[in-house]
Amino acid sequence: MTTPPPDDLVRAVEAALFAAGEPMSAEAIGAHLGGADVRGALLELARHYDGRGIHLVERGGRWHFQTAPDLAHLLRREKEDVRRLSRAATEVLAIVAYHEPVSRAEIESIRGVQTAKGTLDVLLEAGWVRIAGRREVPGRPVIYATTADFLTHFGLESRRDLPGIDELRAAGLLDPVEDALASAMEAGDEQAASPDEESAD
Amino acid sequence: MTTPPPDDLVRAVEAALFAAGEPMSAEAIGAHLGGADVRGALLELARHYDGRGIHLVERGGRWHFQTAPDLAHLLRREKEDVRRLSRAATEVLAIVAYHEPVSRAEIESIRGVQTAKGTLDVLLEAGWVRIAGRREVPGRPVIYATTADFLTHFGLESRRDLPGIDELRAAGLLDPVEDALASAMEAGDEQAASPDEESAD
Amino acid sequence: MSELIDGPAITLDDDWQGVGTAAAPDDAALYLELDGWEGPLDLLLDLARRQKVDLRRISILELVDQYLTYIERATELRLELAADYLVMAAWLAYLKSALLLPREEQPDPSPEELALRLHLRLQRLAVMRDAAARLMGRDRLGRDVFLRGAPEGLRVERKHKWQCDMFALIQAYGQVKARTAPVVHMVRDRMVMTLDSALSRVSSLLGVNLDWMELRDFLPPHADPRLKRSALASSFVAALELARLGKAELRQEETFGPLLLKGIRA
Repeated sequence: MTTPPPDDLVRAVEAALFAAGEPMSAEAIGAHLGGADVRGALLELARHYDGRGIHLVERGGRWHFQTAPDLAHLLRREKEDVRRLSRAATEVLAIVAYHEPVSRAEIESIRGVQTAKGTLDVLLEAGWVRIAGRREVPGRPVIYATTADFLTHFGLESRRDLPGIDELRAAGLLDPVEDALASAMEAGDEQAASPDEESAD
Repeated sequence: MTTPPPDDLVRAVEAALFAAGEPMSAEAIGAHLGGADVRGALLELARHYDGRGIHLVERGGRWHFQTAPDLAHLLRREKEDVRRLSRAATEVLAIVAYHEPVSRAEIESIRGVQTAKGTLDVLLEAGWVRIAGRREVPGRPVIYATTADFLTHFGLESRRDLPGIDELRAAGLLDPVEDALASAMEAGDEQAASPDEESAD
Repeated sequence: MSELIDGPAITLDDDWQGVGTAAAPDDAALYLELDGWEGPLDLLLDLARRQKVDLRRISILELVDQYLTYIERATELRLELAADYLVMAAWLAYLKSALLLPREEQPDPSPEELALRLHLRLQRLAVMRDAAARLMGRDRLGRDVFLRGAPEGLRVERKHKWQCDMFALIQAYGQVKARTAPVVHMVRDRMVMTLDSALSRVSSLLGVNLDWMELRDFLPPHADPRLKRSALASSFVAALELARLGKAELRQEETFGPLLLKGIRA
């Protein structure tokens, strides 16, 4: 499986293009290598690299090495770890969804609790909340709204599909007794707003 | 002159190392490629590139592509981005490399002079020397050792490749003077009792 | 002086710097040379190498002489010498005199041991200096060999995939609303059994039963617990009312025991 060793000009062109900080024209490579004609070497190299993990390509008269396009998915890999949204973040998300566009101060006034910066960051990172501009009031606070991804994730056609207050009440979701219990149980959940927080799943 | 096309793992490793901004261990490459064992692929690639203008080399357990050393004269740039070291720094670096882990006092006893503060700092900043802990003797002095970047920069596969290290060790020239003195005194009163390495120029 | 300082003071590698040996006037030259050495050991090593013999076979006595001459000349020229050069000179003078003493008068540690120690130190410095030169002469990255000029970079984009479902979302909202809703006391519409309906229910059940029955048996069997509590209270009051009207008898064996009742046929 060994190829006959390339001649010195081919090797020099190969190394020069490898080390170059940007694509180079045949003339520039030749000049760099003491005025050699490198066209033949370039074609031989391109042939050699055809089918390998690296390709030698010409773009607009300039040559450069690049990784094979079919391997792109391997080189930029996304690693996902699934985490459950903390209770605080869930509340903030719900408030944004029901009240958008809404500022952080408004979220806090609706929640009745201070909202950690990290909580909104998590939602922005999750791609469910976006910055929707600034409110034209003193201080010009940033206002937040939900995204199309939010609708997709929660299987909603539009925000109008969110159950109304009456429906929530009918479902017992506004029952203050359960709420008091739940919030007592989950006191301290506020810290869970930071994205590093491990939440069980 | 065509080589049979490399298999997909070989291509992926080739592309990954080519795209990587820094040397990578086999484990890191494997992890990046979804947990594959890439050792075989690395060896095959190293073989493939042997004799070409680019080489695949292992330095301190990490792999990277670099231009072939014999092409240095063609590629040397007007502006070298290699750090110029003072003579003191050069010596300190050699002492750390051949004696590691080594304390500052030990370095100074070999050199016979105090080491200016900046000398070790330059090496630490270059990323060639690292603090390797403390020696468990009175005063608990900080001890220094070289890094993987040091091996990468100087083209050493491992510390065993340090020029002449085996001979120096065998000749006892890496032992402290006290040890050498004791064994020389034991061996007899002759001044040239120790099996010396050629060292004069 | 010339035989001492001419020629390269130190075999300099390209990467070494720090010795100012440019065309300087004679007097200053020596000073600059001294400045270029990194201490007495460095100077000694350089002198030793000028003996042009293997470092193993250098003559310590000769070396001592050379060093002392050197320092003497510097002193004559009234050049400032760093203290450690003078300390070394004093030590070497002592070593020389000890080496010249007859064997039986030698102090302890023996001058041979001291000379050997100096010798070993010079050797060690010499090999490290050579090692440094060889290291610097290797194919160095960025000077002789080059990494890829423009790597695309390998990136692992760590992404958290957040999970939340619709129920959790609306439940959270409900709880926020409930928690922060203004507190209004509202009597809730509750499932109750009124006294009237308890009366008719108990009397009709008494009508079809001839035996003693426990009050709890009069309660609707599948009712909601809250309705049951209401029914129990209403039925108890109804039973008292029926007893008052002489339509029923009540019996209780012990305090908090089951309350039994039986209809009285008119």
